[in-house]
Amino acid sequence: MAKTKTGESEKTDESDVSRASSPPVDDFSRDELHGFMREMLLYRRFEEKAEEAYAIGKIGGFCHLHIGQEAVALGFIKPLRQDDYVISTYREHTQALAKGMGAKEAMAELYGRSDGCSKGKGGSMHLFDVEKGFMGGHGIVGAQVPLAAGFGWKIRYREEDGVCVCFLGDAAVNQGAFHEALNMSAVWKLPVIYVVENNEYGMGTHIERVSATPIVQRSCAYGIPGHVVNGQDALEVYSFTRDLVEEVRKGAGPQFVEAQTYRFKGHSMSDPVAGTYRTREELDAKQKGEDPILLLKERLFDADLMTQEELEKMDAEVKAEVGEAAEFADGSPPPSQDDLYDDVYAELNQHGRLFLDGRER
Amino acid sequence: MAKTKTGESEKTDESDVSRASSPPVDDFSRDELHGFMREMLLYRRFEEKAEEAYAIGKIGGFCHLHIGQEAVALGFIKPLRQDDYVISTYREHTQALAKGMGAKEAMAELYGRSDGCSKGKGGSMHLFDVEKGFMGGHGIVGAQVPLAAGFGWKIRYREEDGVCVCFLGDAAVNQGAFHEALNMSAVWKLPVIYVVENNEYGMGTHIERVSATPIVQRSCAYGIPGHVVNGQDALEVYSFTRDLVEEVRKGAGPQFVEAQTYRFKGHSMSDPVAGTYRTREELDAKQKGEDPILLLKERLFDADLMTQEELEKMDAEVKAEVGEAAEFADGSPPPSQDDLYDDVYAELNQHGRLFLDGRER
Amino acid sequence: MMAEITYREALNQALAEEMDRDDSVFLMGEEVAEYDGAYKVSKGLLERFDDRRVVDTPISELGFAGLGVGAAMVGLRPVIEFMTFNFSLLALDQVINSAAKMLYMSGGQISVPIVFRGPTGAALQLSAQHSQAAHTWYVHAPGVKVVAPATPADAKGLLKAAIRDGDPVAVMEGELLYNLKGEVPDGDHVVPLGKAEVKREGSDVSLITHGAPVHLALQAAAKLEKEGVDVEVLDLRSIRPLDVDAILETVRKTNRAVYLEEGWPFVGVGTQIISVIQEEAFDHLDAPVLRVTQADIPMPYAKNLEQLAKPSADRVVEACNRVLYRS
Amino acid sequence: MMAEITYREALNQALAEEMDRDDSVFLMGEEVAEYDGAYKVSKGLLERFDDRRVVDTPISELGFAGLGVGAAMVGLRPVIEFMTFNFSLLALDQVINSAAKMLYMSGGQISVPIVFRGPTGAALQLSAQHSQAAHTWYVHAPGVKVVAPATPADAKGLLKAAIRDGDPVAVMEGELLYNLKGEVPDGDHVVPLGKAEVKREGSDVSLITHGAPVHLALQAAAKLEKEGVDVEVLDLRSIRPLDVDAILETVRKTNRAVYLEEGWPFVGVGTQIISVIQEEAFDHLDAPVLRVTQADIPMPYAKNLEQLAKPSADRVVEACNRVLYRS
Ligand SMILES: Cc1ncc(C[n+]2csc(CCOP(=O)(O)OP(=O)(O)O)c2C)c(N)n1
Ligand SMILES: Cc1ncc(C[n+]2csc(CCOP(=O)(O)OP(=O)(O)O)c2C)c(N)n1
Ligand SMILES: [Mg+2]
Ligand SMILES: [Mg+2]
Repeated sequence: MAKTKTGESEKTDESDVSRASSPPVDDFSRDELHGFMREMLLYRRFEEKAEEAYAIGKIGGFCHLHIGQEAVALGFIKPLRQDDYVISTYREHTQALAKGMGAKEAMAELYGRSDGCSKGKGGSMHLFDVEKGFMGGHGIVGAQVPLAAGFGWKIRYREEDGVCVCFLGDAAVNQGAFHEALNMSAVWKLPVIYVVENNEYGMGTHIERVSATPIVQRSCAYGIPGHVVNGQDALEVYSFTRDLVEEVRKGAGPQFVEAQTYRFKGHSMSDPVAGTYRTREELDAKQKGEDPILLLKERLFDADLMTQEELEKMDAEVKAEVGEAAEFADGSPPPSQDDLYDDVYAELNQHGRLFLDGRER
Repeated sequence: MAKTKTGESEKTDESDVSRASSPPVDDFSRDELHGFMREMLLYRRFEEKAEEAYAIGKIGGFCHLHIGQEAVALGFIKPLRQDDYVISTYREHTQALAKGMGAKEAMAELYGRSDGCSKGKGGSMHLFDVEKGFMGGHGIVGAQVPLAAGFGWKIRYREEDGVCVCFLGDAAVNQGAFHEALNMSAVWKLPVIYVVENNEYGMGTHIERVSATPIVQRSCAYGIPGHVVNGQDALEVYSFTRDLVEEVRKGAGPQFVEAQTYRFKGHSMSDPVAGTYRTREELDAKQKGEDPILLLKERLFDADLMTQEELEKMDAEVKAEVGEAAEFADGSPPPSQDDLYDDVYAELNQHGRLFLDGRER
Repeated sequence: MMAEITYREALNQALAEEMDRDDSVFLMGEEVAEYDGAYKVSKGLLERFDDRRVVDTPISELGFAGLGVGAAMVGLRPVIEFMTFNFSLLALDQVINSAAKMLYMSGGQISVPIVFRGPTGAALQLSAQHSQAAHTWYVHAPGVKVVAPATPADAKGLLKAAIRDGDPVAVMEGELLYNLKGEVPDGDHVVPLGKAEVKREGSDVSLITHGAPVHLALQAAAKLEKEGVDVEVLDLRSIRPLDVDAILETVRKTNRAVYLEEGWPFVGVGTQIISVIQEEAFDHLDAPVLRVTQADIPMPYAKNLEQLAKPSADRVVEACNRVLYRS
Repeated sequence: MMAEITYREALNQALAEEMDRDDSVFLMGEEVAEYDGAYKVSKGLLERFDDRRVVDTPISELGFAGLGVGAAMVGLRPVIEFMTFNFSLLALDQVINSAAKMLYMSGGQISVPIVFRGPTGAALQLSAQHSQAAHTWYVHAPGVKVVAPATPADAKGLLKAAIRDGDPVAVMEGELLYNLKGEVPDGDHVVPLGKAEVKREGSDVSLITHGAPVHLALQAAAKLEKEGVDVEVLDLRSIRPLDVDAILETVRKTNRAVYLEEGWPFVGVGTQIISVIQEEAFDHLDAPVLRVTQADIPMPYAKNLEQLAKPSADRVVEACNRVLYRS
């Protein structure tokens, strides 16, 4: 059953909004279900490893963990094809993994090493894997939304049947870029699924302090269908997305989804996990009752589709994989100094000077 | 009765939207009604004079006429107090007059003369009269919307009971600034009435080609009450606004109004009046059936509240006033060259150089 | 062979030819399709191509600039028209933070072959918000290229080069140039980015400029000729890449230079050129390099003030005389 | 009397004191209230004042910058915090087209006494989109004033002056300076806009800079002292208004200058300073003025590349040596 929050449901104009519901486990094969669990464990362990590495200075800068929100990545991305596009924010590690980026290249990027997916030039906020259709990793709140519309534009322009999934945060809906892109998507019927990961906070600000209406209501202004899903229920998100993607492939046009979720860690590594803008109790309750991995585990255990031993084995495998990724990252050399000026321009023109700093390169 | 357009009404989500209706003429005194007529004639004749002056090179640059939309200016502004704020676009001549700017200062500004309201520095797009609460005259589409929110913010900050009326065009709703300002207005319950003058076109683009939903539907995203008024019916706009302003004074928060209207002239002086993006027939029909001055005239004549002679006398007076304004403008000297560098900064600091062009001033 | 056409037609030809050549090129912006463009640069293109290739947008500069960047990231070649570059301040975040940085932050995976084009600089009496030169805001960030054609031939040739280039290129046109006529070579006329052109040879002083003021420079040079001063006029054409060699060459030849531009002085393009000159040709300078720019004020509406605020031939003459110590 | 406090505390004091002094002053921005500010500059202000005076906003930079401009137009004195100036590119239209031009286009009727403040420049490994200096974009347009305090005393004094000023002032802080400690005079310490400060006297070469790199300049000067080179360090503090007298004075004294800045070179602030120097002190220059800037590239994430891309003391030393023809 879709998660409904008190307060929100009253304010929501229900007419245009669909609420997803959780499918029975037997909609999925055992293998599929095990695959889902393994994926989410991988995301979780990957980020826990990143957290460790950050603490000892192997990772620098901003690092935003997605822990608690894994089901959103899994459910919205796994139903996609490789040639579909995914684009996201600075909180994109797990989404990159979900779209097929190797844990090694991802971790090496966090470490700022030459074997990182972006050669160490992008870092945690700018993971890219074009081959896999993972289009980044963007740091300006809301700026990825028009880019997503551009991918949708290209799909339509080329008369392809791909789709683009664009992730954004709940606080990003207040950016002008969001508004402009959604309107254009509606006017041109672009095949883009906008997924707001509503984790209730933009940094330390609760969504209700900066938005006058529930997130899902934002799409009414553009006539874009709005949907609400329980972002903690992997199966719900997955089955909802699988169906929605097919509709969009067939020409249903843009879609707007509020995925109700929660972030278990601080906004970034420097942000306290709880105690200031949210209470420890609130966090504890969420971690106990709404951990997407625990929720899936319960359902699988209840249905006798997974045993404790299987889970432990899986977790050990995943941990080993993540450990290897960290070793790989650690062993990867930093980018060569000779690369400093590479990748600024794709084309070095025959005439004139492009770099005006007077330095040798 | 409110004007309803086919097509739009089907798409509109009616639930949150109010539609104004036209009051009987006897809601108004004879003097009031004559006053309305005189005002609208003034706006019309003023702009016709400007058109003439433009043709002979007395006015330069961009000049956007409001002809056809006069009832919107009258009806939304006349119910206001002097200390209420009005802010608008580059198509603001009649609104400036409605808020109390003298025709002389307005015309002199169009002529670029020193007695213009903005000393000749602003021109047609930048009429300002702070004393009268007319806050411009802004040329970047949508940019006045956050400014209006700022006026509303100040009213709330000072615990005053003023209101701000902010005019924008139908095409301006697709600007990010609009979105951001409306959301903030809703969150902070600012006393601002946003009036979209829906004249169906942004330059040569019909609104339906660039907006997926009817204008009034835009406010649903912010939970701001939406209203539709027939912008050609002066009495409807006036009585609607009079009531709404009182509600806003009492704390009703932001309001969003779609005023359905039509522009009788080209977008600016260089734009053909019809024949390209709209047909001559469409224009003719509007001019015949929806001229706000003719519509008011009919009602007054029908109710025996005005005679042809009275109207002609009034028109002659107004023409004389406008003629004087043009003479005044023509006789006003151009700004002094000595003023070139004035008004760039309010405060010339004691130290350092503010102007870096190396020129003498 | 040459044909005499307007700057507007030259741009139009460039667009049409490139769209013919490459299906991934499309034009998007406000009023570009059904209205034929606010300044009619795209006249007839909707008819010749269709509404897939020539696209009217909502007034959403940030949004459609970003949409264009997205489309370029996945292999299209968008030409984004800003009705004027004044409005593109709204889109600057997408130009700088997305277009300019994408290739670098993706470790070389994603190039952004996009063109942003439209008029910039002051036209006539359009007042403060509609009269400014946008060059500084665009050239500051590495990752963007910027050109400023002054003639029909360069308009065509540089726009074609910009469309073919693999990076974001801003093509800054002059509103007052659209009606200017000039000879344009027939056929596939491409002017490479990064090549300045000596528009007039001279030996006494180098007058360096870009964009619309090239014509003012030539006027001033004609005036100075009568005074016996032989001015070399160098048109940068491209601002980034910058033809430093051409700049140094003319300065080494005349030993004196004036920079003329239509924009504001504070960190104007001229400051960069001066920095290059004095860094690399210091010993060749017989006088400081002076600048003639717009007055350091928002543009006034009144005709007389506007004229005063804009660079004038007289002020260029005066600056040239000053670097020649003739006044 | 002096107290040693951090740059962050100094800004906090300035805000608190000005808000105490004048009820029309309020602080608005993302996370400034309940979260005490992303960088804790506004710590405790919500408690001390209230949510009328200290206001958390949605992530709507263009919108709340514009709202602030509107509020300033009608008599309030908003202090708008950009979480960082990187995000203020989104708001630039309101800064330039509304704030900077309002007084002029209204013929002197409407002044806009607003402060835009926040950190700018690169911190540590924040990568391309979060590491850039915004000065050039702000100083280009007349109508805006820009200051860049480098010390706690200047942070307090310039922010207070900015809040009291009648025009839009951008106060560009340094993220890496917030923890810097320094002496700040007690009481109503105001540093006038437009006054540079010699941070170190010297006779051989003038090292001119603004903002965070002042400290790098002092480091480099210390290194050079060991080599027997006596460097004068001039901290501009204000970029607009610009203390041209102080610039000319130091250059006339040493006859050599280097400009150091954290931003990109192309039309960086240094190009303007060079232009002024060579226009007005040409005959005093014994060498070209060199610049040390960020590499002309988007900022890379990897630590080693980032270090290479940023200006370093070694590069400053090298530039000083070069203008002294010592290398
Ligand atoms: C335009 C812009 N403004 C501000 C920031 C700083 N910032 C980074 S993340 C963030 C909060 C975003 O919250 P939300 O959209 O809910 O996403 P979440 O972090 O919760 O995933 C802010 C304010 C930014 N990166 N870009
Ligand atoms: C940001 C911006 N983009 C483009 C323009 C050019 N422009 C001026 S008016 C206009 C059309 C506006 O239409 P609408 O909002 O419907 O107002 P109307 O002119 O019909 O009153 C355009 C595109 C501008 N001034 N500002
Ligand atoms: Mg959030
Ligand atoms: Mg319109």
